[in-house]
Amino acid sequence: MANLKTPDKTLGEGLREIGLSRRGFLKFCAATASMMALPPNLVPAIAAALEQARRPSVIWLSFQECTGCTESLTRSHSPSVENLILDLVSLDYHHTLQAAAGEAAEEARLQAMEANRGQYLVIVDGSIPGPDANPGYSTVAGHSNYDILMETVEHAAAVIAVGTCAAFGGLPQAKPNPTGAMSVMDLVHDKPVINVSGCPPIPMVITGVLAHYLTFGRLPELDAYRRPMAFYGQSIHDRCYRRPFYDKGLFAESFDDAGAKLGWCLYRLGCKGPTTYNACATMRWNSGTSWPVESGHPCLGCSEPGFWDDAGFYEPVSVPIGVTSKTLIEGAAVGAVAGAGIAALARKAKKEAVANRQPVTIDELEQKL
Amino acid sequence: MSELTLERGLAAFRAEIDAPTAAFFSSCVHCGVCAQSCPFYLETGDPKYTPILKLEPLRLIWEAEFTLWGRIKGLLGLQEKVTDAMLAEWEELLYDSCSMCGRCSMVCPVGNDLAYMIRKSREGMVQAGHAPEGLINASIRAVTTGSPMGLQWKTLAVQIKHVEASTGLEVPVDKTGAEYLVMLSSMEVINFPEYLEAITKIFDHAGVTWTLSTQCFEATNAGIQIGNKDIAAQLVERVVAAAETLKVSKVISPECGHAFTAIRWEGPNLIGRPYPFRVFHIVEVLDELRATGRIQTEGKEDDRLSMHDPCNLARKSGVIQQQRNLIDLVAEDFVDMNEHGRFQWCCGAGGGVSSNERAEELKMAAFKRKKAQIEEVAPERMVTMCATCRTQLEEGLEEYNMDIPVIGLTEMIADHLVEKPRAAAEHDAEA
Amino acid sequence: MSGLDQIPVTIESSASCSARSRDFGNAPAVLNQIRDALERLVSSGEETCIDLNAMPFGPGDLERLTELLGTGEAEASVEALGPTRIRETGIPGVWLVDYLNAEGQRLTLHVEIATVPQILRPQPQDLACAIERLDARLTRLRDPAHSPLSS
Amino acid sequence: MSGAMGFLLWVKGPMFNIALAIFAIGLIARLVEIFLLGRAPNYAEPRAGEWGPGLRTMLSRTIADPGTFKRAPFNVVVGWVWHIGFLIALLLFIPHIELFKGVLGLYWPGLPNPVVDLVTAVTLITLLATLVHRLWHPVKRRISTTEDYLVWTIVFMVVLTGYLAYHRLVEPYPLALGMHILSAELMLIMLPFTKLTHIFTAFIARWYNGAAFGRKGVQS
Repeated sequence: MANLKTPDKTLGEGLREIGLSRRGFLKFCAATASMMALPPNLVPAIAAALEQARRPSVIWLSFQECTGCTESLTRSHSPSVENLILDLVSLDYHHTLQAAAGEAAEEARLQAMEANRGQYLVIVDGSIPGPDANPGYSTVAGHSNYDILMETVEHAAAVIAVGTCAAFGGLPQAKPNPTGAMSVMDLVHDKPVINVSGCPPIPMVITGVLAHYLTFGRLPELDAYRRPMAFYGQSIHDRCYRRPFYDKGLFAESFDDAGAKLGWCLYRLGCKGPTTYNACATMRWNSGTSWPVESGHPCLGCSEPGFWDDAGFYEPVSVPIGVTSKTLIEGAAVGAVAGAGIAALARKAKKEAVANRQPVTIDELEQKL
Repeated sequence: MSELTLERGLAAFRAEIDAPTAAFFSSCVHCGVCAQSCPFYLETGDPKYTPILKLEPLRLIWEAEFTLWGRIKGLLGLQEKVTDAMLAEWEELLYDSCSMCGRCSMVCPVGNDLAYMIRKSREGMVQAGHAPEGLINASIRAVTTGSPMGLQWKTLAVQIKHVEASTGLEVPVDKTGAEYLVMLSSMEVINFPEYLEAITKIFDHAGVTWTLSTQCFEATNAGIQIGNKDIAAQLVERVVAAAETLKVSKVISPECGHAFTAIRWEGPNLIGRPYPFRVFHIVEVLDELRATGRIQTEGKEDDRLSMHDPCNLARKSGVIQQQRNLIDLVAEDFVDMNEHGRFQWCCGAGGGVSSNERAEELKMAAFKRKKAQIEEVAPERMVTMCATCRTQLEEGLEEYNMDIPVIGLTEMIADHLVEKPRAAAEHDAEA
Repeated sequence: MSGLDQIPVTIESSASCSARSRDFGNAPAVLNQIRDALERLVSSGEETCIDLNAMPFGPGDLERLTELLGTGEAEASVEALGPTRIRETGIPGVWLVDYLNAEGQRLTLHVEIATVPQILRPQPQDLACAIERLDARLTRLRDPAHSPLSS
Repeated sequence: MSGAMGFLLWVKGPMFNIALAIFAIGLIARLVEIFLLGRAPNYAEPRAGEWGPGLRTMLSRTIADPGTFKRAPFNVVVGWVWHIGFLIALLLFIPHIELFKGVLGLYWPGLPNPVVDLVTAVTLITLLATLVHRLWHPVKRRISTTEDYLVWTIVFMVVLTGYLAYHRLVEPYPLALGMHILSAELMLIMLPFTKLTHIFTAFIARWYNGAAFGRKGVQS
């Protein structure tokens, strides 16, 4: 982390320098394409682009978070490629990983910002107590998260919000949101913000986004929640290998019934796959070993806004939130009172009509002839 | 001097709304199936005769005053109001084009009893001064003279003399303690005097004690047809008073549909108390006599006969099998219409339509449905048991040049009585 | 601690463990994709590469696919950034290319429909300096001062 | 939070509660309005009881008499098909059963999704047919009010959005599902104040009809 200036060497030159053969480079590109969820026929284009790419400076800010996102990234199990990607960025500031501490650490951040003004990337994990919240809920070196964020992003090229907390507020923002937590995109409006949501995000997705930036020098195509389409373009449900069981109407109804053992759809056990957009079904976890649904557990929907405040992890998608028959009963009670009121009015009017009724007489009828 | 006003009309509509009415209006989905059961719509093809549409004034009052949403709409000024002009427009729909046959009540998929609500709507119409002239006149005559046609006892007395002369039997009048008080309809007395002769013979044959009452002989009720409780109750009270005076235990309603509805079903509610006697239609009484073997007949009609069920008797009172039992006794070739009994079609004249002169054209249009039914089974003669239906059938068949005579069921039975087994029958009865 | 052994434990037979010998029906779809690619290869020489990592496979699907493809005659290995194992399938022109890292973990798995997989061919840039490199060796051969051979 | 997921959480949460409350208030108010009106005492001697015929009519009116079937076959057949289709989709689709289970605690077996899917498609087609019929048939056109078209629209929207959501024809899915739930909520809100009340009151109406006729000795 000594060299804070972005080197002038291209990525291709750098890789060649560390002794990577052209076949090795090709393999690296194939793995990168896979990681970016791009089709293999783009490998030559990726190779050409990576050949010319330059190493960016990255500042990683951690706010109200659990370090799960960093853990996810650093404990990923195909280190050679992802490490290569990480080695190819200049990670100039990261609380958990940097050797420097105290004022030296903050100095490193300011230096990196100064040296790469307008070009560095900011990665944020964790949500931020908003400008109106008590800043004391989360500070670094006596500065509020909000101030640090705003100061750091001011001259950034782009901001990548890693993890659901940074992307959407996540767990800290769950009701009743005591810290007034906000997401990065709630606060940063004048810089490109990319959300890499998930609790945590799939490590390959984090590096995939970096690789994309590295490869093409620009941000990937984003969805309505500013998530890269390549990873968040399709729902878990649409890519789930258990989907055919949903279509046939075959559901596990408890975690140990015959349906569960046969690998049937987990919709009824609360799977949020239908409303969740992420790449788990294809990228999988733990080096492609498995993913929640494959292990027999419903998707929690961790990459979606408000996932913590949805009806409950084991409530199916169709179940309303916080609604019980109590609402019905209370409504019915009010209705009974209202109905009785209307009926009383009507009965009173009816009674009056009967009491004041004038019998029809022959004379009256005759007048009408 | 008091007069009939919109306010009185609205109050009367209001007073008529009850739980069934509210349930019915809550349920209507505007499917239009009721139109498919209404001869007035089917034979004119004019959608304004759709039964549910005829109830719009009553529905508006229900919505405005009896529902939460209507109250909210009222506060927002969105609720449509019933006006005098509207009622004037609806007069034709509620009277001229509705015989209250109740067929729509039988087919409505959500179960709305539309005829029930037509009856209620007419209460409001009368109070608002929107009843047809023909029915007003009939009501005035009924109240003032005792008969909607202005008929008086002296006319009936002449008939009685004729009957006694031709049968050699006594027609009992004002006989206290007789079993049955026989009521008549003016139309029978004028158009179908055969009826009186027929029951005289049958009751003599069966050994039934009966009587007419000089105090009241008229069973029809113009108040029911125009739709006014006050007049209807007055007329019912006369029947009840006559029955109580003569201490009879049973009252016989004549061959007239609405008269039966009036004294059998509405009467006790109009006067607000149960009767001290029971009420039967003549057909019910005859079938009872048949069942107990008190009527012995001989010979059978051999021409092809079919039958018209009066709406008030069949669909609206459940007398359906009795007339078939009786006709089987005296007819060899009886054929029922395709839709009969509770699903029969109205002749078009009921519900006051026949007393409403200006509805003549609609009445004859509605008859076409009956005509089509008759043509389907092609009988040589028609049998019925309601003077209004019978008149309508005769007029209608003549209008369309169909040579199909119409006869009353009671007369037909009387024609086939065994001449001399009277002593034996009496003996049996006593045994 | 003694409470632990009170928890009832049942061991279920492997038959009820469903992940084995069962697939979720994704293999045939990929086979059809391979067939289309083969047709293109035969008619126009166009090569295709399919990333099996991007397939929403369920447990057993991949095994079923490789089983259906079978094993061919050729096998190769490339040592660069960890091993890459190349295997011809029972269908000529259809190759399985398994990219592994130094620890033997899979980076990605491709099906290549080509006469020879991309990674086995010398790279154009390498080919460009091949003569140069060979010339250097020839020079060395003529100049005994530079033996022994090494690259 | 905004966007499709925010919308979905809103319709699943606060909006659902609002809709359910309005539905409960309106429906109970309507039922109380009806029953508190009561009926006048009936002094006429009955031929038969009211309960038996009333209960029978509650069921028997579901099937049209042969004459009506002949005269209005479209009404009868299309009405039947779409009502049954709607009920199957509402009550036997597994996600809906989960909803009932979540709110009422009651549940029952469902049908396989492809069956419900087919039924839904048929329901959509028949609903369109009812609209065409309403616009075309002179009686229906004459008696139709704004409310009829409004109710048709909401019912159609409920089925259509459900169909679109199931087939994931609208992206993102939370938006599709949210629109479906919102349509259903609007229907729930409108139910007690429009002719949709017949879902409940038709059975009351049928009972009164059956009772009135039954008392007079006729099974209506």
